[in-house]
Amino acid sequence: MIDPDLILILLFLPLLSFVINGLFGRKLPGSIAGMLGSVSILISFLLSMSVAYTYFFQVGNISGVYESLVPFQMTWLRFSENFSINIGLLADPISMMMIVVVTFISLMVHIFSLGYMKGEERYATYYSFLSLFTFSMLGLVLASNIFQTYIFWELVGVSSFLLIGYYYQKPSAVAASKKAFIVTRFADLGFLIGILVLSYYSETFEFVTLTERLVPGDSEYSQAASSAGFLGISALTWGLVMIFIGGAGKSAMFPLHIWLPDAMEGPTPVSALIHAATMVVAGVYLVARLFPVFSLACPVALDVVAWTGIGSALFAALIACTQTDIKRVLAYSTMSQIGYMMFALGVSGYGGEQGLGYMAAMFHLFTHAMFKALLFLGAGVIIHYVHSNDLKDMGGLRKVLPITSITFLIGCLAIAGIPPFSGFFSKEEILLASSHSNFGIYIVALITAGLTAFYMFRLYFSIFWSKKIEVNSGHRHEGSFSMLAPLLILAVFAAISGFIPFGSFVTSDGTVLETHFHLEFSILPVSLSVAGIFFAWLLYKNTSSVPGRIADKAGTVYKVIYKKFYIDEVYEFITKKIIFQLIARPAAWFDKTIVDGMVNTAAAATQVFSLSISGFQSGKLQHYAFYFIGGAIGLALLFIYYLS
Amino acid sequence: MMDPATIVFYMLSALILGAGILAVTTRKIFRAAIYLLFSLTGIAGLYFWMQYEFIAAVQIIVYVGGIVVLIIFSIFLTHTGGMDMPAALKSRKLFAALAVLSGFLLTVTQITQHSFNISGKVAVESNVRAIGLGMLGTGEGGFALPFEVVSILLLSAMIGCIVIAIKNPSRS
Amino acid sequence: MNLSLLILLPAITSLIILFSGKEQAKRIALGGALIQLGLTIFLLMCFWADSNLPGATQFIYEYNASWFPALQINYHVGVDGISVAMILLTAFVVFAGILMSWKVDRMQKEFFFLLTILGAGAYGFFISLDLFLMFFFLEVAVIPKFMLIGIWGSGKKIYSANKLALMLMAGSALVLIGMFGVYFLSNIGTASFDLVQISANGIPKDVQLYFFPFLFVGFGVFTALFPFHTWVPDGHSSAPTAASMFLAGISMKLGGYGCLRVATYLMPEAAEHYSWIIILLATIAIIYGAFATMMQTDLKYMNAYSSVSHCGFVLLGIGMLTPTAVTGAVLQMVSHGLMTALFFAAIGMLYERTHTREVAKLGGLLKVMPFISTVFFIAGLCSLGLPGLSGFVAEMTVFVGSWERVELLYRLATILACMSIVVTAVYILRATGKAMMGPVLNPEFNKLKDAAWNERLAGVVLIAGILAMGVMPFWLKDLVSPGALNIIEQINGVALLK
Amino acid sequence: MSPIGLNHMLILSTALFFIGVYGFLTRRNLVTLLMSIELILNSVNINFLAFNKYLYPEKLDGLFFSLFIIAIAAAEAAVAIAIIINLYRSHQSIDVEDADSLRY
Amino acid sequence: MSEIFSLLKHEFCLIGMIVFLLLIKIRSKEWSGESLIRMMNVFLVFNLIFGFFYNSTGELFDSMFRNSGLIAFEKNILNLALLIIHLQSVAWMKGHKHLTEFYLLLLSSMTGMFFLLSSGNWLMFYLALELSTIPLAALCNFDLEKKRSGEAAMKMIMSSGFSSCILLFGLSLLYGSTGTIDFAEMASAIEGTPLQILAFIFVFTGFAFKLSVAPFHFWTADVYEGSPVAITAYLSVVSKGTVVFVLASIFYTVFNGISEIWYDVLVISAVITMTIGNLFALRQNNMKRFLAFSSIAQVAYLLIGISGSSDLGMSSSIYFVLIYVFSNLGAFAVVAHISAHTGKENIGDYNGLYKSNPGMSWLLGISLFSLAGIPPTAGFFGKLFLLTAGAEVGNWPLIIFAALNMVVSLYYYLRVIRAVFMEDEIQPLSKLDIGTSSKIAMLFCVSGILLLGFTSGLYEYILSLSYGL
Repeated sequence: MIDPDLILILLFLPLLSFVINGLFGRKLPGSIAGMLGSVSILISFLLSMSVAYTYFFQVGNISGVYESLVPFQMTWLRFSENFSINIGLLADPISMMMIVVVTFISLMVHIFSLGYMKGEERYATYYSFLSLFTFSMLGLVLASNIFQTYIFWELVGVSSFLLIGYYYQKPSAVAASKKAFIVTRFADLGFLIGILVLSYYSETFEFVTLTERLVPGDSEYSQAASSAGFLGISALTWGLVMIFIGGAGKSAMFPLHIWLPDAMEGPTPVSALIHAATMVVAGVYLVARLFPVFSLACPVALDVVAWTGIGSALFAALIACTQTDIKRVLAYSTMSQIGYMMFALGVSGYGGEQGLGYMAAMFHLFTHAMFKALLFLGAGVIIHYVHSNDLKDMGGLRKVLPITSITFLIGCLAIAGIPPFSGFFSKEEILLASSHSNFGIYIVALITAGLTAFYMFRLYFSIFWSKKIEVNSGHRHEGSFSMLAPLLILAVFAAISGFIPFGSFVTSDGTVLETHFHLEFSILPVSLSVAGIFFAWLLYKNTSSVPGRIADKAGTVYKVIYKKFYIDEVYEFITKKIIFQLIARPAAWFDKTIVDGMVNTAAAATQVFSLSISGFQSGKLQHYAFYFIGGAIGLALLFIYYLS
Repeated sequence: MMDPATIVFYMLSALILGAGILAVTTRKIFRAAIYLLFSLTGIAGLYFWMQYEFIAAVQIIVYVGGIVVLIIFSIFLTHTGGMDMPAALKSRKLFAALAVLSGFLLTVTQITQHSFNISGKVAVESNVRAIGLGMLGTGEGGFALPFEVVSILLLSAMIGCIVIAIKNPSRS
Repeated sequence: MNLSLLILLPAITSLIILFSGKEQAKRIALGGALIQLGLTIFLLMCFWADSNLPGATQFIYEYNASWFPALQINYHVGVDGISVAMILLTAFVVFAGILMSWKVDRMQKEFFFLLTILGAGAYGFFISLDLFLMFFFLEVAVIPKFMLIGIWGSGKKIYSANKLALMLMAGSALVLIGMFGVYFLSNIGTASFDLVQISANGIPKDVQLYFFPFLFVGFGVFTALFPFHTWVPDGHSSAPTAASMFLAGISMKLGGYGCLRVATYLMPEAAEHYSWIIILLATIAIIYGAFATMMQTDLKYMNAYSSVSHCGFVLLGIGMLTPTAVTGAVLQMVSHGLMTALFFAAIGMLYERTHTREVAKLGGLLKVMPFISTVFFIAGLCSLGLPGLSGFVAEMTVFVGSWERVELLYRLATILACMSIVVTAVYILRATGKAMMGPVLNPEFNKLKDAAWNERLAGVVLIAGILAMGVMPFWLKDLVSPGALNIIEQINGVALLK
Repeated sequence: MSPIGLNHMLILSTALFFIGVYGFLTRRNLVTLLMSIELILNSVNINFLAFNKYLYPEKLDGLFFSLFIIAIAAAEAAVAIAIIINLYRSHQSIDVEDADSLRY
Repeated sequence: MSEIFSLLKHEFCLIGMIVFLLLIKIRSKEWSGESLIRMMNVFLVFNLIFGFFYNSTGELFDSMFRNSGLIAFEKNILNLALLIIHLQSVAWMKGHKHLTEFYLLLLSSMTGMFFLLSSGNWLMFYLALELSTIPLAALCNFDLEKKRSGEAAMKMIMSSGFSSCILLFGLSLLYGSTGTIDFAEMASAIEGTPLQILAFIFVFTGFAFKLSVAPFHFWTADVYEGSPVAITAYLSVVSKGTVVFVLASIFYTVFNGISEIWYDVLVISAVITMTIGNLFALRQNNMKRFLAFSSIAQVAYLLIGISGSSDLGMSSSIYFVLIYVFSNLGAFAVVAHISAHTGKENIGDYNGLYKSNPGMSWLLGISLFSLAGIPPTAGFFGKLFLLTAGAEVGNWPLIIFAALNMVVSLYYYLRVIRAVFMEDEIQPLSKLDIGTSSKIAMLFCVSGILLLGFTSGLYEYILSLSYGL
C-alpha cells in the first residue's frame, strides 16, 4: 500500500513553503527564501520519486494491470448524500507520472531561479508563488474527485496569474496576467458546467466511480446520460465537451490560446514551469483522466478533442514561424506540441493496441516537459544575458553562451523529433497512432512536424549563429552554477528520456503496451524534420535578406500569420465592443437611469404632488369652511346613497 | 282654509328666512345686523308660537338684547359700519350655493322620508317653574351639572375676552 | 447558553459608550466587540456540543417569555445552525468594523454608539423566533445606518442616507404587512407571532399566496433584490468604512435571513409557487449586477454593485428550494459578509490615504502599500470564487444545489449564474490591475504609509474568517445544513401530505 | 291641532341652517361670519325645540339643550368678537380674506 | 358625598385651582410670574399624583357624568401632559403679562376636557367640548404682540364655531330620531336609518374637526403655527388625546348599532388624512406647522386602531396616546425652548443644532423617531399595536396603505434629523441654557419614549381597564 502520508507531505510541503515565504519571506535575509523553497521542492521531488517507485514497482501493478488507488480521502464539503467534494489522493499511472514531472521541473526551475531572480525586490514573493503553484499543480494531478480537480485547477490559474503579473509595474505584464486569468476562467466555466452535467447523471464527483458509471454498460446512469439531451446532442456529449473546453482553455487550444503568448510577460523560469511543462498540459491531463468516458461513451467528444488538437498544432506552428520574440516562438511551439498531445488522445482508442494514442500523448507530455523546460530555461539565460526577448537583438551567441548553446541545440533536436532524442520517440508514437486512425490528421501532423523543426532551428540559428551582435551587458558570463546546472540536467533528460519504456507504465487501461520500433514508418517524419532544419539552416545560418523577401512574396498570407490570424483583434472586438459597449454599459446605464430613475421619480412625484395640492391650504378661512361642509355633505351622500 | 296658527307660522317662516337671506347677502354690514335682528326676533316669535314662552323670552333677551348689540358694538369698534362690504367672488358664491343647495336637498329629503316615532307620552309642563327646577335638579331631568359647567365656561370666556380685547399699553 | 446575552452585551456596551469620554468610546466599543466575538465563538462551541444531544429540537437554547400577552407577542429566542452562522458573521464584521473606525475624527462617541446599536440589532434579529421581535430588531438597525451615512459619510451622503433609510423602511413596511397576514391567518386559530408554532401549524395556501410576496419582497429589499437594489450602490458608497462594512456585511444579510427564515420557512407552498419569479429576479441581479459592476469607476460603487450580484446568489439559492441550494445561500451570506467587509475595509484604507476611490486615479499601490493591496486582492479573489477562500465554497454549493432542479428555466438560470464567475473575474481583475498594479501614477502616493495595527488586525480577522470557511468548509456546512434541511422539509412535508 | 307638522318646522330650520352656512361661506367681514354662525345656532335651536314639542314632550331635554346653546352662543360670540377686535387692531382690517398669512 | 368627591375629584381639583387663581387675581397685589409658575408646578405635580388615588367607577347626575378606571387613567395621562407642557413652557410664560389669566383659561379648558371624557349625554358632551375649545381659542391669541397669534385665534374660534354648529345640527337630528340625549339610551335607539346616518356624519365632523381629520383639518396647521408653543403643544396632545378617547368610547357604545357605517367612515377618513397629512408635512418649513401635519398623519393611525375591534382598539389607542404625549411633547419641548430663546421656528434654523446643543438634538431626534415609529422608541410599539388592532378586521388594503405611508412619513421626520445632525451650518444656534424645569420635562419625555415601549405591564393594565368598555 502506498503511504498516504508521504503523498500528503510532498503535497503540502510546497504549501508550507508558500505560507512561510508569503508571510515572512520579506524579512528573511538574502536568498534564504529561495533556498527554503528549493529545499522543500527537493524533498517533494524525492518523495514523489519514492512514491512513484512504490506505485509502479510494488503496489500499483496488480496482476498486470495498474490499478487506480485512492490511498487517502476525506470529505471536504458535503453537498448532499451523493455529492460531496472529497479531498483525496488518486494514485494511478498518469498521476504518478505527473507528480514526478511536476516536482522535477519545479525543482529545476527553483534552482534556476536562485540565480536568475537574484536581487529581485520581491524575491521571496516569487518563491512563495512558485511554491503555491507547485502545490496547486500537485493537488490537481493527485485529485481523486473531479471537483477537487476544479479547485486546484483554479488555484493553478491564480498562481499562474500571480506569476505572469510578477513584474506588476509593467502594464503589459498586468494586461497579460489579466488576460490569462480571464480567458482560462472563461474556459473554467465550461469545466464547471461540464462537472455539473456529468455529476448530475453519474451522481458522484469521484473519478473512479464516475468513470465506472458513465462508461456504457447496463448501469442506468450511463443510459440516462446518453438518452437525455439538449438541442439534439446527448447530455453526456455536452458534459464532456464542456469539460474539454475547460481543458482547452488551460492548455491553450485554439481558440482559447490567446493568453499563452502574452503570458510570456512573466519571468522566464515561470514560463518554463507553468507555461511549458506543467500547467498548460493540465487540459491534456484532464482529458486523459476522463479518457475511458470520452473514448467508450462518447466518440463525438473525442473527435472534437482530436480536431481541436490538430488544428491548434498546425495553427501554432504556422504562427511560430513568423514571430520574432523568442519566448513567443517557444510559446507557440508549446501550443503546437500540446495540440499534438490532444489529437493523440483524440485519435486513440481504449485498451490494448487501440490505446497507443493515449500512451503516446502521455509520453509526449513527459518528454515535452523535459525539452520545453530546457528550451525555456535556455531562453532565460539568453534573455538574462541580452536583456531582450527579440531575435533581432541576438545573434552569434554560441561563443559567449557555450553551455546554453549546446543544451538549447539538444532541446531543439528533441522537439524536432530527431532520433535518438526524446522527442523523436514520443512523436513517433503519436504519428503512428494517428496514421492508424485518421489519415487527414496524420498528414497535418506530418506537416506540423516539419514546421516544428523549421521554426525551432530558425530560432536556434538566429540566436546562436547569424550575425554577431554586441551586447552591452554588464556581466560577461553565462550565468551562475545554479542556472546552468538545471540546463545540463534537463538536457540529459531531453536527450535520453525517450528510451523509457513508457508503454509498460502508462496506458489507457493500465495493461502493459509493448511498443515496437518501425523503421520504415520513421523515415518520412524524420526526413521532414531534417528538411525543416535544412531550410532553417539555409535561411538563418547567416544573416540574409532571403527570409524578408519570402515574407514579402507571401504578402497577405504572411501578414495574416504574423498577426496571429487576427484572433486577438477578434477577441478585442468581442470584449470591448460587444461586452463592454453593448452589454455592460447599457446595464450600468439602465441601472442609473431606469431603475434608479424609478425610485427618484417616485420621490420626485410625491414632492410634485405635494406641491400641487399645497394650494388647498390657502390660509383662507372660508376655503376651509367650504371643504368642511363639502366633506360633510360628500360623506353623507356617500354613505346614504352609495355605501349603505 | 288655513287656520290662523298656520298663517302665523308661514308669516313667521317668511320673516325668519327672508331676513336670514338678507342678513347674509346684503352688503351693508349694519343692515345685515338689523336683518339678523329681525330673523332672530322671528325665531323668538316661532318659540312663542310653539308655546315655549320662556325660551322665546330668553331668545329675545340674549340674542336681541345681547348678541346683536354686541355685534353692533363690534361693528362700530372696527369702523366698518358705513362701508359697503366687498362682495365675494362669483365663483365662490356659486360653489357655496351649490354646496348649500345640495346639502339642503339632502337633508330635507332625509327628513321628509324619515318616519319619526312619536313617544305619545304625556307632555310635561314647560313653564318657568319647571325649567327652574330642572335647571338646578341633580336627579332625573335635572341639569345642575351642565348649569355649573356653563358657569365656568362663561367665566373663562369673560376672562378671555378681557385679556384679548383689553388695549395693550405696550402696543402703540 | 443564554442567548439574551448576545443582545444585552452590545446594549450595555452602547450605554457605557454613551456615558464615557470621547477617547474611551472606541476602546469600550472594541472591548465589547471582542467579548462579543468570544461569546459567539463560545456559542458555536456550545452549539456543537448541544445540538447533537438526543432530544435536541430544531432550535436550541430557546427562551420564551411572554412580552405582550394580550397580543401574543413573546420574547422568544433560539438558534439553529443558520442563526449561529449569521451570528458568527456579525461578530466578525462588528469587530473588524470597529477596528477600522479607529481614526474617526468627530463625534466619536456617537459613532461607536450607533455602530454598537447596529450590531445589537443584527444579533437580535438573528436569534429571534418571534416575528414581532424580529421586526423590532430589523427596524432598530435602520436608523443607525441612516445616521452613520448622513453624518460621517462622504459624497452625496444625504441623498444616499435618505434613499437607504426610505427604501429599507419600505421593505420593512412590506414585511410588516406580511407579518400581520401570518399573524392573523395562520392555521393556529388564534393570532400568533411565534415562528415555531406557525410553522408547525401551517398557513392556508391562499393566505400564503397572498402574503408571501410581501414578506419576500420586503426582506428582498434588504438583500438587494432586483429591482429594489438601488439603495445599495449609493448607500454603500457614501457610507463611512465601518458603516459600509456593516451594511454590506450584516444588513444585507438580514434580508436574506428573513427571506429564508420567515418567508420560505413559513410559506413553503407559496415559495414553491413563486420560485420561478425569485429565480428570474435573482438571475437578473447576478448577471446584470455583474455587468453593471464592470462599468463602475469608483471602487465602492464597484463593490456595491458586485454585492448586488453576489446577493443574487443568496436569493437564487433560496429560490431553488433544494437543501443544498439553501445551504449554499446561507454560506453565501456568510461568505459575502466577510468578503465584502474585507473589501470595504481595504477600500476604506485606500481612501483614507489617497483620498480618492476612482480606479483611474490609483495605480501601483501594491508597491506603496503592500499589505492593503494584498488585502484588497484577497477580497477580490474571494469575490471571484477562488478555491480556498469562502466565496468558492458558497457559490459552488449554490450551483450544485441549483443544478438539482431539472426544469429548463432553473437549468438556464444556473448556467447564467455560473457565467457570472467570468464577469466577476473581469471586473475584479480590471480594478486590481488598474489600482494595485502598474506604475505608481501619482508621485504623492509614494509617501503614503501602509496599514496601521488596527487596520492590519481588522484585515487579518476577516481574512482568517474567510480562510476558515474556505479551507475547511465542512464545519460551517455541517452547522448550516440541518437548518436548511428543516426549511426545505417544510415544503416536502407539504408535498407529502398532498 | 295645527296642520303645521314637524316637517314644516324641520324644513324651516334646515333652510335657516343652510342660509347660515351660505353666509359663512360667502361673507367677507368677520362680524358677518359671526352672524351667520348665530343663524345656524338658531336653526339648531328650532330643531331641538320642535322635536321636543312634537315628538318627545315627556321630557325637556330639547328645551334645555337649546337653552344651553343660547348661553354658549353668547359666550362664543363674546370671545369671537374680542378676537376680531384684537385682529382688527393688528391687521387694521376684519376682512377674512386678509387674514391669510398662515398658509401652505 | 365621598362618592361625588371620588368621582369628580379630577374636576374638583382643577376647579379649586381656578377659584384659587381667581382669588389671587382679585387681590390687589399681583403675584410675580415666577412664584405663580412655582405654585403651578407644585399644583400640577400634586394634581398628577392625586389623580392616581381614590378612583372609583360610577355615574352622577342622572348618568350625565360617569367615571371609570379607564377614564381616570385617561385623565391622568392628560394631567401628565399638562405638567410636561407647563414645565417646558416656563421660558415663554416667564415673560407673559397675563399669566394668571393664562392659567385660568388653561385650567378651564382642561376642566372641559375632563368633563368631555366623563360626559354621559350629548348635552354634557357639547358643553364640555365648548368649555374646552372656547378658552383655547382665547389662549391661541395669547402671543398678544404677534399678528399671527391673532389670526390663529380667529381661525380657531371661527372654525370651531362653524364645526360645532354642524355637530349640533347633527345632534338635533339624532335627538329627533331617537328621542333622547343620553348615551346609553341612544345606543339602543340607533337603528341606522338614513337620517341617523346623516346625523351621525354631521356629528362625526365635529370629532373630525377636533382631531384634524381630513378634510376637516385645515385649521390645524394655521392655528398651530400662529399660537404660542405651549398652546400648540396643548392642542396637539391634550385636545387630541381627549377627543380620540371620547370618539372611541362613543363609537363603541352609542353608535354600536351602525358600526359598519362608522367603520367605513373611519377607514376613508384615515386614508385621506394619512395622505394629506404626509403630503403636506413633506413641504413644511416651520417646525410647528410641520408638527401639525405630522400630528394629522398620526391621527390617521389612531383612526385605524379605533376601527378595529373594541378592546384592542381602545387599549392600543390609549397606549398610543400616552406614547404620543411623550413623543410629541419631546419634540415640542425643543421647539418651545428654541422659539422662546431665539424666536426661530424654521427647520432651516435647526441646521447644525447638534454641534451646539447635543442634548436637545438627541431629544428631538428620539422624539421624531418615536413619532415615525422606529424602534426601540415607544412610538414603534404604539403604531404597531394600532395597526394590529386595525389589521384584526382583515382590511388588508388599508394596512398596506398605512404601512407604505409610514415610509413617506419617515422621509419628513428624517428631514429634520438631517438638519439637526447632518447639515453643516456656519452659524448654528448658540448654545442655549436649558432651565431646570425644561430639563425635567425633557427627561420625562425621553424616559417615557425609551421605556414605555418595553413595559408590557402598562399596556396590559390599559387593556384590563378597557375590557367591557
